[in-house]
Amino acid sequence: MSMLAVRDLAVARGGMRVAEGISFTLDPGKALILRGPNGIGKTTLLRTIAGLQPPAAGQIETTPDSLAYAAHADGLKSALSVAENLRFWASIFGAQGIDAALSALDLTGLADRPAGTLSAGQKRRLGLARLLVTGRLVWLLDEPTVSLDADAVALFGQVIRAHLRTGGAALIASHIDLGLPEAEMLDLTPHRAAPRGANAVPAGFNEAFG
Amino acid sequence: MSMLAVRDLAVARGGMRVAEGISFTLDPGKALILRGPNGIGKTTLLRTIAGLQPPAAGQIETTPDSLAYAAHADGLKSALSVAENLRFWASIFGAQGIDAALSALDLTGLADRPAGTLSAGQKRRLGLARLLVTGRLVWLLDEPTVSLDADAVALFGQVIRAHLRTGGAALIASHIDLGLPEAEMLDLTPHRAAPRGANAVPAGFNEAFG
Amino acid sequence: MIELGKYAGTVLLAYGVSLALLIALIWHSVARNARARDELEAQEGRRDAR
Amino acid sequence: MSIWEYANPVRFMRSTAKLLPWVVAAAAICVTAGLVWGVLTPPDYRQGSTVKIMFLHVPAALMAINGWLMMLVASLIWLIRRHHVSALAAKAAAPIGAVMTVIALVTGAIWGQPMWGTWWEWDPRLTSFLILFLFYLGYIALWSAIEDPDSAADLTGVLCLVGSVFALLSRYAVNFWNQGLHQGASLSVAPGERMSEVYRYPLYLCMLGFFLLFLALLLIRTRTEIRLRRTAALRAREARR
Amino acid sequence: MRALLIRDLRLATRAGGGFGLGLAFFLILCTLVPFGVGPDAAMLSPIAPGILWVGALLSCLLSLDRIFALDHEDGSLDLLATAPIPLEAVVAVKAAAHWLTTGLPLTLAAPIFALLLHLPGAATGDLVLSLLIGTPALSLLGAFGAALTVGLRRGGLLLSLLVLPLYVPTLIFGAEIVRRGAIGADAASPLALLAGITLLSAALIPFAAAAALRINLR
Amino acid sequence: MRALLIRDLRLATRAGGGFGLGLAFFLILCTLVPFGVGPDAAMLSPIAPGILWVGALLSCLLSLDRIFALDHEDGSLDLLATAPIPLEAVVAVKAAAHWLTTGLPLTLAAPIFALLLHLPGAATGDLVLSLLIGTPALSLLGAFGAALTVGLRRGGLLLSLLVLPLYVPTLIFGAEIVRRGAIGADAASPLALLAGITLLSAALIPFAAAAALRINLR
Ligand code: HEM
Ligand SMILES: Nc1ncnc2c1ncn2[C@@H]1O[C@H](COP(=O)(O)OP(=O)(O)OP(=O)(O)O)[C@@H](O)[C@H]1O
Ligand SMILES: Nc1ncnc2c1ncn2[C@@H]1O[C@H](COP(=O)(O)OP(=O)(O)OP(=O)(O)O)[C@@H](O)[C@H]1O
Ligand SMILES: [Mg+2]
Ligand SMILES: [Mg+2]
Repeated sequence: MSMLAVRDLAVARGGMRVAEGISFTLDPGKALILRGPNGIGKTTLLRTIAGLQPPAAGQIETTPDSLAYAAHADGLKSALSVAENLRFWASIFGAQGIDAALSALDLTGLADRPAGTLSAGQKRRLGLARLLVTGRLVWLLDEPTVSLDADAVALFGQVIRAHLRTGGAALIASHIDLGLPEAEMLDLTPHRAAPRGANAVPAGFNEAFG
Repeated sequence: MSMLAVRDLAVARGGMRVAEGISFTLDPGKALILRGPNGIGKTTLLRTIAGLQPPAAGQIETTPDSLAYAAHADGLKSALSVAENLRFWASIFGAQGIDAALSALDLTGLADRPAGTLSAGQKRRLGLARLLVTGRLVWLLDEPTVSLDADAVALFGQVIRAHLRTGGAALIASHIDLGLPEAEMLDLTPHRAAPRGANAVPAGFNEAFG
Repeated sequence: MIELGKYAGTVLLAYGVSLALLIALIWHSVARNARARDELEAQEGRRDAR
Repeated sequence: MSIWEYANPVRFMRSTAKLLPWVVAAAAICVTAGLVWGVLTPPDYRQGSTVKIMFLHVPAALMAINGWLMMLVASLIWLIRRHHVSALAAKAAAPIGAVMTVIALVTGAIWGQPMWGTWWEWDPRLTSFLILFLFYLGYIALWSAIEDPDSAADLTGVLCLVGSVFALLSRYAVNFWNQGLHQGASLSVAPGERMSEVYRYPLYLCMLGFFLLFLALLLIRTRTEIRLRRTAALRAREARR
Repeated sequence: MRALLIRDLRLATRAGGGFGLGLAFFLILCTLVPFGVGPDAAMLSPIAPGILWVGALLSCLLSLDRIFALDHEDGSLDLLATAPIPLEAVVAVKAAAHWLTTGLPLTLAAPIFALLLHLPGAATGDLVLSLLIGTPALSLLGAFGAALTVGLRRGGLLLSLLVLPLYVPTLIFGAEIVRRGAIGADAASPLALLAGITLLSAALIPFAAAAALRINLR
Repeated sequence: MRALLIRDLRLATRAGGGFGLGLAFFLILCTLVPFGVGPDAAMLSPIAPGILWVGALLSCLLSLDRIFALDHEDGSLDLLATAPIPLEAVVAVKAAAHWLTTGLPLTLAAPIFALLLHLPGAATGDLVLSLLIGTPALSLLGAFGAALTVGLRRGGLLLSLLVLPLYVPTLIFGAEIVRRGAIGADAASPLALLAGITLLSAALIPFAAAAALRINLR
């Protein structure tokens, strides 16, 4: 059975549909990469699937509590140390140790540094380590490799592969090549809602008045 | 005589020197493009030259009141219209009309729209139109073509060329090709302060204690 | 013995509170100083180790 | 050698390391001796044994004001001559001054209970001490809110200057607002009112002791700040790698 | 849940967390009022209950934006909303953390501030008791206001306007308890009413605030 | 300079600018106090001068972060700092704009609020006069505080802590004028002192605030 199935989904942002007619399924051990130009609605789609906003149309089917979402922002507290930040999310998700996650993303040496003093790439690695302590099977990742250098991108590839091997799945929005040749691609460009101009479909409040 | 001369400049950010040993001169009619990877200190260099922060070492020579700085942020007020925004900066810099600037960046049709309703690229064009009403000769531009589409980049090239023809000069930080083959390049990569490691030079408060 | 009379409570309270505040301040200063010294030594040790 | 040489952190650390034990010892001796002498003084014919509070109250009040003055001077030195140690000294002085202010306020309040029959009175002297405490709080809060140490030193310096002007104005305003109960500066008042010698000498000793205590704490805390800065500088370098 | 509470408390007490600023603001307010009203104890004493309660309310108010705004800015709120604990519990825990770092210290320090305003000594117990019972309601109602305004750029003044009217009943009963205490009257009925308000807020507000948060997040 | 003043006034009065929120806050405060203190006119009347002045001061305080924070966020402040007008003038103009949108409306509306608090009618003129002379100092000192905290994430409560002690002399003289007016005494000397404070602030603060801004911009 697939872990996530999306059928004829339309997503809306700022009162307007941005993308529509999106359908795909995600099976265990598979990764799907979302592509498309800026503003096409990748972030919006991920947020909709994560349950942060309602879909404008269509269905999302998934097992409850199986999704882990990693956004553009990492949700780090700069006053807390790396270990404290990670331990917090671990106890929220009921996981036990954080050592495996720290070492998987090469953060062990930084465990006691306040998160505010990390460089952008290190922060991002900490944000990804959070995924490992959620224990969730389906990862929704929004541009996970932003500000990572080449070595860190390779590390990230390993982490993803390990996750897929253990029966996980991942939906990744990205502009760059992630070094995951086995992953499928989904280009959102053809799904742009009602191609510009006067017949754009309003959503939400505007729908009633449009 | 050159309009801007920088000699052996070192710039600092967050208590550490980021780039040093920078020297160049900028003559009328010339453009100089700054290059270098993220975090090398391009923005810091431009802010230092604009006088917003003191140099860590070295000299900057320039005629007073000859510089116009355009930052990452455009300084637009979303509640004011395009024309009101531009007229404000025009009167701050003592310029008269704004029509030439509006038409140069193809904003005439948008003059009465509140700036908050503009798209990112239109906002950026308005930010560039501000340069024209300053009447300043040396432009310091920080990634001026961010979020501009191809047509707008070409328009920007025309504006720069016109500025150079009338005796102006420009210092431009950019990651992408601006279509200005006549411009010189300055790569900051070799100027990275004390190439990594234990002998990085602290600046400011840290200098005395490091 | 020291003669405090009917104001014994007042005087003792004043001395007690003041000395407690002073001792807290001294303790805080000294402890923070010790912590800063240890951290600096650890940091310098790490640098010299390289 | 110019006196400014001591503003170099390394030299400051080296010379204060030698000086500090002596200051600490002198402070300990003077405070202990002064307070013991003070406690052993006979009760006053009017105030009874509560005069003994004076040996804490007056020196603390004195150092509360002088602490602010010291911060003002150190801030000026930093703003004009850019000596980093003086910026850190100003930072280090603030909590000491604040605690001294609290001691003056608390001992005053405890003293006021038997003397005036109330814990607190909006007397100008007391009120202006309360305001001084607020200024200390604001100064400390601003230091701890700003991350960049250079900006923090500059901004707190500017705050200290402006704050001093307005603290002075507040003093006059408060005097205008309410004429008070508190006694004047009795060490200097008219001969008839002069404080009895029995109290005067132990009081002098306590004042000296509190001054030395202030100095010792100031040195310790300044050294702490220098060490913290140096650690931060080394960390920043390490992060660069 | 416990982890969230501990994290919030830790953040509030670390540098830059703003713990203590609420107390300082309360102190300043209690200092300023006599400057306005005059130094006379006979004048200050009868208005002390009201001023103390209004002061507690205002210093609570000014720290409200800490409840959600920071978590929203750095993205934690998005992540918390997709975490396995219900958003209602998040609201309740965050309101509790706010109370522990604002309302509780205020309650404990109130007797000192009461001295400054010459509150009759007999009323000190009532002051502490009323604050202890009433300030949780302030934190809860404030969390609701903070949830409503979480996405806005400058929510501060708007937040005050939304929340202050909600605070009126709490203020009325709280100050009444202290005033009755000062004249030695029986304060049982306002006490019961105040406790009722707090319980009602505790029962209702988490749901309302969680709904507001869900809307602001999408 | 005139252009800057006009822009700031226009921004304050456009939607979302927050003009009027200060007045609303003042109104709420003036209604809350009787809830706290009790509705008795004999009780309210003597404290009215103080409450009105403290209220004016607080509602001024809450709009202070408007002075520089928004301009800092959207980058205008960087551009203004490199513009041909001195930063001192920018500070002065922005403080003036703040006064025109906060202090002046407050002054004009004060007689109405005075009625709510039963201020003796004879003192209304003094109230307006004292606010007219005193509120410019509040805006100037506030601009200084705003300049000090402009780069900070959550400057709000810290700003209050920094600015309120600076407000003490203004408050004392301002409230004293009204109190003297209420009992029919001569208020010339506090008036002169209040005017002196305003002039002193006008002379000093632009330089201090501009220095603070320069530090925060770098
Ligand atoms: C609660 C707050 C109080 C504060 C902040 C305060 C402040 C001060 C200050 C600043 C001084 C030093 C004056 C000088 O040497 O120029 C002083 C001295 C003194 N105070 Fe207080 N005072 C307080 C309460 C009281 C009370 C309640 C009494 C007793 C009735 C009292 C009695 C004295 C005496 C006897 C001196 C020493 C004489 C002198 O040097 O002026 N004070 N106080
Ligand atoms: N708050 C908002 N109000 C109105 N429109 C918005 C808002 N946020 C985003 N949009 C619009 O919604 C569309 C989709 O945005 P979204 O962030 O999903 O794009 P994206 O594909 O993730 O782009 P990117 O590659 O830049 O991350 C864009 O056209 C954007 O302009
Ligand atoms: N507030 C800050 N505190 C500490 N370090 C900072 C701060 N801001 C920037 N830096 C560091 O200063 C360095 C220079 O930053 P700068 O913004 O000048 O880079 P840049 O060349 O403009 O990069 P980009 O191409 O991303 O714009 C970077 O290494 C950055 O991490
Ligand atoms: Mg996106
Ligand atoms: Mg840059």
